[in-house]
Amino acid sequence: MTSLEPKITPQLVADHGLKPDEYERILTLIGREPSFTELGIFSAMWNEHCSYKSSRLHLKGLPTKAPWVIQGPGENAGVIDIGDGQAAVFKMESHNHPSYIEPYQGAGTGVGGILRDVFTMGARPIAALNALRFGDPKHPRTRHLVAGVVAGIGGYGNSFGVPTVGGLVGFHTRYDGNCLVNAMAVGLADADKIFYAKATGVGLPVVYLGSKTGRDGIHGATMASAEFGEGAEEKRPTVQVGDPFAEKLLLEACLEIMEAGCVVAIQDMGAAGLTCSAVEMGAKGDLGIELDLDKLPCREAGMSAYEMMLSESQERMLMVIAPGKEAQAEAIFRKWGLDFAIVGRTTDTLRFVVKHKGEVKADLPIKELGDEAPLYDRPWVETPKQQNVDPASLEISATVPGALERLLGSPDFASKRWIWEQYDHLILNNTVQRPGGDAAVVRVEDGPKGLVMACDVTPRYCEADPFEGGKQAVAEVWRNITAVGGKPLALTDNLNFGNPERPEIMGQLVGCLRGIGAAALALDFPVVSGNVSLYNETNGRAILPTPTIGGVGVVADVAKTATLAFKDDGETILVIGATTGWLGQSAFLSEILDREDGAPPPVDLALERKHGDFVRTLIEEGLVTAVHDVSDGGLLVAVAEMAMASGIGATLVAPPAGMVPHAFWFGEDQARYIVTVAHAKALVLKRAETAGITVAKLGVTGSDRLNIPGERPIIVDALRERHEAWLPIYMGAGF
Amino acid sequence: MKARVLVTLKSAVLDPQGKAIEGALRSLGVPGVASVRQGKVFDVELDGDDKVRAEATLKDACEKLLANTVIESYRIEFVG
Amino acid sequence: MKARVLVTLKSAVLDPQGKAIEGALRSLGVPGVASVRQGKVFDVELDGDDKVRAEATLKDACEKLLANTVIESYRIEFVG
Amino acid sequence: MKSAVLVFPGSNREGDAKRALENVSGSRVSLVWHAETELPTGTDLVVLPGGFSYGDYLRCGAIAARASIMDAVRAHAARGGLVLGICNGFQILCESGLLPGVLVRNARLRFVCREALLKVERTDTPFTRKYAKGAVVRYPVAHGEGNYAADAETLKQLEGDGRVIFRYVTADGRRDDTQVLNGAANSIAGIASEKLNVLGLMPHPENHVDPLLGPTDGRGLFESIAGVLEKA
Ligand SMILES: Nc1ncnc2c1ncn2[C@@H]1O[C@H](COP(=O)(O)OP(=O)(O)O)[C@@H](O)[C@H]1O
Ligand SMILES: [Mg+2]
Repeated sequence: MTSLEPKITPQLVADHGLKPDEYERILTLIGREPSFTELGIFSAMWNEHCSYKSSRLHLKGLPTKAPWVIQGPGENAGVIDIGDGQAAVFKMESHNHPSYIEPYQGAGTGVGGILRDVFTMGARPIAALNALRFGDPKHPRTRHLVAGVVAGIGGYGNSFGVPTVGGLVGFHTRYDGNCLVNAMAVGLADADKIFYAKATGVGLPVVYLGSKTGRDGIHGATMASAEFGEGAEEKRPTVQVGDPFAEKLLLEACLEIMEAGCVVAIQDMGAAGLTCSAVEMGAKGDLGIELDLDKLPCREAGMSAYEMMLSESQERMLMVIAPGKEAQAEAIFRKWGLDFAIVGRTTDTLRFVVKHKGEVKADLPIKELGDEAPLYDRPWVETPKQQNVDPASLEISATVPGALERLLGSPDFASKRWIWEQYDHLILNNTVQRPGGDAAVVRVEDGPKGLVMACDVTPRYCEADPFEGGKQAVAEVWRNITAVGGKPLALTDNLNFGNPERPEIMGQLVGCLRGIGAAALALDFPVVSGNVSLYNETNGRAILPTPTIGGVGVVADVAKTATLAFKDDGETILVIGATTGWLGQSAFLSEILDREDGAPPPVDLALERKHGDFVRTLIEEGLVTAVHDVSDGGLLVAVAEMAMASGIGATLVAPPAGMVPHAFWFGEDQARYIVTVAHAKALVLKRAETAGITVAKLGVTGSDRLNIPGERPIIVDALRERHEAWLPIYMGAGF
Repeated sequence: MKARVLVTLKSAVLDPQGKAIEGALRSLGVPGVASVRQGKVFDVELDGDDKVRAEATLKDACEKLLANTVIESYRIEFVG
Repeated sequence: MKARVLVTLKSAVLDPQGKAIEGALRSLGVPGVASVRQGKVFDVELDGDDKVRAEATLKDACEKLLANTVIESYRIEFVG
Repeated sequence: MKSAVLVFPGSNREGDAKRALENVSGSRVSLVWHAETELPTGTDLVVLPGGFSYGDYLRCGAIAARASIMDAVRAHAARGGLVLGICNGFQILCESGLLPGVLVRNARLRFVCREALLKVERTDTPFTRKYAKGAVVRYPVAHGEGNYAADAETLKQLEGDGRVIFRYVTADGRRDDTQVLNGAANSIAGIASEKLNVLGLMPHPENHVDPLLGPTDGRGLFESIAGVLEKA
């Protein structure tokens, strides 16, 4: 059956990213040598990206349940109940490697992929976010990557018609050879109309929908699971080109045929394309699938079965159509100008059979393709703990205002307006809080309910202490959602790490996952979806461990959300949570003193919860006028952000006696928020006292500058100018 | 000196624009068009008239900016 | 049959992309480029091999869709 | 008042336009598919919404401008019916010959989504009568190809006939052609047909009608239309 196909040699097996023992496993499983097409299918199913062979064991420890979770990990996206019969459907996914090779198309198809994951489940995407990490701004490739990735994300999302409402952007030399592009999408569906991949019913048509299949991205999933070497350039021909227009049509057509009751099961074709989607539909439903590749809509002539099975052409879907509904489904697809073809059927054989030109190209046990994928308990070592940094031991020449100005003008803190102005963040007319705040708020239909979304992680913390760093990432997202008044409901994660075959890297993954799990549990913030991206390293140098967390929460009335801008002169500024002046792994240490060391701030999850719940209640009751969480950069950066957003300055208190001023202003103690109060000041203080919550007065709003006792005044407008300047100037120098 | 640079998508790369144009021509009743692929053309005016140098300059321009060599190929032509 | 359609901006029309490219080439240190104007090229595959008919078809395609004749002019070339 | 919002493959702000119209005018709005050949009987206002019809491929608005519904729109406009093209709708109107000129890539070649300040140049049009003369309003823009271009003669004629309805201005309300966010000739953000019944503009009044989401300066445009049609 393999007359025209290459012979299976150890080299060919290795080229497919399969280790000798993995190949042995294949031989045992099927009792014979696989055909070339079958080898391709195994390589797609068993690579890191699809099988999670290095991470699966550790992912099992994550809390995934809550009364409001409708669907946890295991489907295209997670689903949560947001009340009133509605559900939010969301997930985050990486497109790191393709974006490094071709930033515009790589990032664009990343957005396309995650949007598809969401509407595959029957949800209309209502918001998108993205978490981006680039190398040192001085690295010759960085500017090109920033320009391309941002244009690619905008190019896809804007055309598709989803508002891109939030995200994060960071720079660090450890991403020089591997940028990170993590895209998140959030959709809205009726809670009782969610669609799944699980096929049911024997003899039903398997239908192919969307764009035609070309030779794009063959081996893309394998690429995502391999470390970059000097030869990265050679992997170029696999680049996929996104077609947001086709995706928009696919969205409308899919939602229309779902509404018409035509769909039994649906699965998008993402990584590893037709192979992964067909196998998943069958395996989940305990059914076999038989495909006839002669029917497959192809863009190019002479494509082989191997190529068709592994193509990663974008904007495609696979569905099992309800009996007797083919004609209706086809009419809807034709109306939208999309391809529609019956390419196979479900069977009761539990075999995955692929036919092409009268030959059987593959005949494999369908369940085992997924279930029997290798599972590794890779050796790992714990990251050694570091001592905290004693502020008194530091030699600091920068003044407090000088350090603030430098921080706010540095790549990580500088305004990202240049980026989010390239994203349509207003379309659909529901964006209540635009980019630039703690979390995005998007009204649900005509309101008053809204969804609150944020994503975050502090890789420096994760590198120094994976467990605390993992906790902190979850806590910070939870805090961001809380700071606008949202009730955090569930999270999605995107675990970006280096080569898991190295025990130190595996130790980072294990540590971060434990931290994420502990925080998710303590904060009632379960994990409902996610994605793992490993082998992010070049020539043996790994990225910083970067477990990006994306969170979704709900707010009952979008009119009652809080924003971070100061509202008026003469209001009291309070800080909730204790300040010890923790400088280990702080932005201050890294940016001003050029050292990245020490232990990161520990996260007290009980305190996080207590403080967050307190702040949320204050917002709900309208007792606070502005709210901002305190994260990297510490108190003074947070206050400055509140001032810059409003143009209103403040007169601040002196640091407590005995504390190094820089540690007070720039320390990164967790579980803190800054709030302003007007008439309700006494009541808020009383409430805090009753609840046993540490609150300190930080100052009073007013004037056009920030006044700190004993320091020169900082003009808010000048600070804002500096804050806004870095990115446009940096990008302006290039194309 | 005048030159023309043609930048076209490599043959296996999807061309969404070409595809949309094919569809539009069909629905406008223009018959007999089997396929369309869209590319870019740059009409470049160069200083001097040293063709060898001009060619080198344009090659440099293509590699650095005009073409995305990951998915596109380019051709340099001299006009007149 | 293969044909190529070139669509270029009329000379009086402003070309922001060409302008931006000129600037970018300068800042990338590509010397000697006096001006750049960007246009489009369509590689069209046509049924049959009647050149006269093909030319008529393409002219029709240009007038109806491929060129905005208010600002663009077009040229049809046959390849090979 | 009866309005029809057209839907082309790739349109994506049709819902925003419909919602804004319904919100401001209180009347029901129908969506009309591009492949139709007739507008619903009694249509007073046709809206060509924002979005990326046909992916903005070839030239923005080019393929949509040749849709079959566009003949009906031309006939409607010729009868003096109101036509409003927003963003991609403006691009379609230019491509279809209902308005002169063309919209090309932004001068900085980047998509831009932000609030823009616009001077309302005329208040004696069906679209702007509710604004004060010389008012400066704030609408958001969200486009990559909003750079209005036309030959010198066309520009002269547009200016001479007073057909520039909206113009980008700086924060202090001045016109500065060197500072336009997209590079548009004469800082043009919106123009009208000779009879002032067809308006095309790049900014999105429909995204500024709800106080929860930001300024509400866009309401004036929809109130103007509703007022005109009420009287008629
Ligand atoms: N880090 C993770 N945490 C939780 N769930 C995860 C994680 N990584 C992957 N998953 C879940 O595993 C399933 C498979 O993920 P993936 O292969 O990325 O899906 P897809 O093929 O749709 O892109 C999804 O349900 C996803 O949510
Ligand atoms: Mg999926």
